[in-house]
Amino acid sequence: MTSLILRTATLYMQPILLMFSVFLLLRGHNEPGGGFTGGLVGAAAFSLYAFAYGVLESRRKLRADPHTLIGCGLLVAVGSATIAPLMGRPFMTGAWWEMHLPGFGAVHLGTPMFFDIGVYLVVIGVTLLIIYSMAEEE
Amino acid sequence: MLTAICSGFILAALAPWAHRRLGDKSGWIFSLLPLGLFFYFMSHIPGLGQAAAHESHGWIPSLGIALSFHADGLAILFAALISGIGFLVTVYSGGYLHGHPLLGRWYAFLLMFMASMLGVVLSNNIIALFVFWELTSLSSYLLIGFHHREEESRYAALQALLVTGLGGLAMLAGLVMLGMTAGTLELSELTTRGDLVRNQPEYLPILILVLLGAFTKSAQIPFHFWLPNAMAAPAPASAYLHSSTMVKAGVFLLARLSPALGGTAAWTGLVGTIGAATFLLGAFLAVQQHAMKRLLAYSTVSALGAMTMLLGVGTPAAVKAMAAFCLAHALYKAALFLAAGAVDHETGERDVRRLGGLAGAMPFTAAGASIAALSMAGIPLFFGFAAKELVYESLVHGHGVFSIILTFVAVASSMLFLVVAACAAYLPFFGEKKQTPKHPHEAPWSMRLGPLLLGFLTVVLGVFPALATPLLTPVAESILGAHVHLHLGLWHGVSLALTLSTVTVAGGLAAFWKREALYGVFALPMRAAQWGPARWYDWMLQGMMDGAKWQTRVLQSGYLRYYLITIILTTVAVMGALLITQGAGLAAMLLRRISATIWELRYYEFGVAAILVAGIAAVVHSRTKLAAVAALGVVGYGIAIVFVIFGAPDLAMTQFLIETLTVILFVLVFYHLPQFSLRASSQAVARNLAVAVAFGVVMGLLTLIAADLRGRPSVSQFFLEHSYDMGHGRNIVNVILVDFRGIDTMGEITVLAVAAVGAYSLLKLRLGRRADK
Amino acid sequence: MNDIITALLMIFGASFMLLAAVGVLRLPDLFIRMHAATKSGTLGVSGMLLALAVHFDDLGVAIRAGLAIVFLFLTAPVAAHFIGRAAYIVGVPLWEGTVVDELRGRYDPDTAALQSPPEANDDDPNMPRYDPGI
Amino acid sequence: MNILSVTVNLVIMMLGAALVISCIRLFRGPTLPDRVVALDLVATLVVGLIAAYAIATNQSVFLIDAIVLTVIAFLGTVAFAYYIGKGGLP
Repeated sequence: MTSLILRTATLYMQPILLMFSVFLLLRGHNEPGGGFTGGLVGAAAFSLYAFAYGVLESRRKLRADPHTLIGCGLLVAVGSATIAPLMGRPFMTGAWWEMHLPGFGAVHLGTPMFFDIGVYLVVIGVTLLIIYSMAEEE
Repeated sequence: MLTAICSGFILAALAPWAHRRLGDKSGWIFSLLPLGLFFYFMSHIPGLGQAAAHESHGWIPSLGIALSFHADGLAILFAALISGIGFLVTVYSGGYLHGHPLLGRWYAFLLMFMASMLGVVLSNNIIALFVFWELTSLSSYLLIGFHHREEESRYAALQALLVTGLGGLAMLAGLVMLGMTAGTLELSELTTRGDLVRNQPEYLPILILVLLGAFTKSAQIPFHFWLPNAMAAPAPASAYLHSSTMVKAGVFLLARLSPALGGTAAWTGLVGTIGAATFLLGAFLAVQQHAMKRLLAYSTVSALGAMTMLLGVGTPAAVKAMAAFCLAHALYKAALFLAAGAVDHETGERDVRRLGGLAGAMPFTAAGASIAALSMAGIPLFFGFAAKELVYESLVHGHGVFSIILTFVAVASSMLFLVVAACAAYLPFFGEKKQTPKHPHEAPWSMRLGPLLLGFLTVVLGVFPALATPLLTPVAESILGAHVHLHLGLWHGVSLALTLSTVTVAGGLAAFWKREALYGVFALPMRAAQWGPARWYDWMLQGMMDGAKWQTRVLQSGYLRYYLITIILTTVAVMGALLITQGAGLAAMLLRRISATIWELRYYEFGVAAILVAGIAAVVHSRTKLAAVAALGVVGYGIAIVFVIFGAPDLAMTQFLIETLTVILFVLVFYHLPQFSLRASSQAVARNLAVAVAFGVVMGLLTLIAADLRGRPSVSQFFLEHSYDMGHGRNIVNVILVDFRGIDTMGEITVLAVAAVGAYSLLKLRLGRRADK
Repeated sequence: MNDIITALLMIFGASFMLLAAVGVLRLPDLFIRMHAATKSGTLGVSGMLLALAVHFDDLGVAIRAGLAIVFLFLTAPVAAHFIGRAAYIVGVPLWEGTVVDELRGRYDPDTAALQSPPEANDDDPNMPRYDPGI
Repeated sequence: MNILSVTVNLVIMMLGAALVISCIRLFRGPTLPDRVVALDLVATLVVGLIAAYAIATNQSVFLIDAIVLTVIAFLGTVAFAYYIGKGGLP
């Protein structure tokens, strides 16, 4: 029971939503946003796609399986936390690097950023795993 | 010494594998280790010119727990007993369990037991002692339950484990308290701080707890019932554990701690009386028994009672008597058990009344058993006599009514000992020949060695008791802490002790002669004994099981709502109780809070509160599930507005997102759920209403109190200052989430992942079921 | 000057939203109520957002407000359509005073697919006649 | 009493009233779609409230919440519609 109009709307809405979710993720450190909220918006985007085109289509669009998303998320989070001990500091202390990308000027890259990405992936994975397994329960 | 103990454990680990390699001669080869240990310990006897060996290895330095060993006189006596009898038993089990498929495993358990027993007697740190103590209980469980196919041995093994285990638990508490009050866990220092411990208020609880551990292990009244049941174990185990070594661990502990805990009225009272009671009752029960091993088991209980009683008396003479009695008892009881095992192995018959005239068929076993029985009866020229003389001397020289009673108890019990000895040795081997299931013939050499060697030792020490002095004097010295002169002579001249001995022998023989009449007289009390501690144990066990079943039935009703109600009601009860107790302060605080903040409230906060209440009313009122979900949506948006009003954009955003995703999940779930009506019975609605109101009130009060707490300086100040310079971020909430409290977030995402996988598998499970329906 | 415009826009937006709420409450059946909710509701919110943009007169905020309005204009009709269609298929009763129901008989009940109306032959009795006179 | 603060309070009261009215519809709505429409309207009203509050407190940070809410409210309605369309019970 999907309507053509919804499908075309999703075609436009989904990319915007995904951009918005990544936007929320990356600005998380200074303004409201962050891995958790970004992840939820990402999950909302894909569930919208599932409503419009059905779960199988949405899974294909997601390319990665939710399980692997959760796994990578945890891996990234733990990985970013173990960088500090490698540099001799206690577990999980933030390590920051100053980089001057041509386009953006001074960019602060830090391990908490990767940790946030880890959280982002886990949240998307978890939400989509439950929604997909529920939705395809025919 | 650590290597000695570890070697036991290592060989135990290798035993099953080695047994498959070595085949039949494994028994002899394994026994080389205990033999080696025996000579090693004998060379360490403190008296022979060098001080007690001491060794210490750090284990948990922060708690003061170390694997420290101290081989003083008492330890050496026991270590020698353990390794010596260990050697005989290992050889013996080679013959007894010949061809048994699990013999390798048996050796493993046996050696593990020997090593842990050595650990108990040698260790100087009370916590290390406790660890080895529990290991002995464990290995005794494994040994008793060796014939695990038989229900009886499983029951006996569990009973032994439970009784000694619970006792061990109490003892641990006592030892820890002792360690704290005395300030040290090392026994060597502990014994010097006896006065400090004795007049501490905690002295009595420590004493009771430690005694619990010792009494359960040494099968004193009322914890004695597990020992006779433990006879379900194969004969070598009964001979080794339940006669000479393991059950003496309790007595050993009392001896070890008597300098620290002994000497007070409580010690003499408790240990003395219970020891005497066990001494008498054990002998009394032993006489009634007809199965050979149970006969010996009860006499062991009574012998342990005797040793405990002597330690309770605590005079130097009593301690010397205890040391001698301990050695004598180990020698003759092990020999008798091994002989009983041999008889059972060869003839397949256990009941003494249906056995007779086996001496012809089994000369060596008969010889060993009869020597041991004579020593047990206390006949001169055998070591048992010398030990009993010392016991009588120590009791006779005591003063006051208490020692007179003890003397009577000793004499009566010794008479019964003689009867038991006669039943155990004279009846089966001499008298007329009776038909037995298996045609009797002499046991193989490995099973003859034990009784013969022990019998030989009993005779040698009996004729030249002075030989045992170098072994026993350091034992008494280590217990009393002072130099002591032990005179073990064959002849002490005509003295009251000697007359008592002759009276005992005469009385014993008479009692044995008329034992049929004796059974009649004791029949009534025996029926009373049925309601004794063994029955209490069964009641307790059964009661516990029924209690658990009832509790599961009540709590695990299978309905989610009952689980929720239980959880909520317990929270309400606990919190409510707390709130009520501080009632007065609470009311004042509430008033102060309301009056202070009522004016600051802006009108739209009232608006939002109204919307929330309306939403909740809609949820409760709605008839269909989806209508409730829609109303819940309004409540969610209301809360989000509250976050916005109080300036928390992050939270508001998350609240919106969660709100919508919950709606999506509800929609998907309800699509699959069967349509059960929302209409609950009015009685259920009333109950739910009451629970909800109570929970609401309590939570409301809690939030008010929490908001009012000004105890500790709030942590937000720290985050405000350091959020940017340390966390490189202005959004404090996120910096906290990701950097300062990153560990919590890591925990949360892991929990999220686990929850998701859990939900996923549950869903797939249901699918699976539907597929194969 | 700035404040006045913001105030005006806000009043404009709020009044339309109030109108929408009243419409949703008072109008007789679902489909008519949806008109109120989507049309005047969206108009009201865009008014408020414009007011916001004017109030802060900062480019970043203006772009974000504009983005919000675009989202609104994109999502509201689609949502209304989807809910309306689902409601119609499920058979939510129309208002008794409905004059024309062009969709009657067009939806095939199970596949919910919409057939385009047959060439308008006049003599088809159930074909609704559109009578400008009423 | 500058004009802006007066209008803001007025607007918030109007939106409050609108909220209450749509809650009534949600409370009474005979069929589920009515409630869904009411919920959608409540969402738009909340966006309006956020905008008004942002103006009142002169903080533009709340705009992100408004955007998130507009997008997400749409999703809620779609979910409900999906359920109704799939023959869910009313």
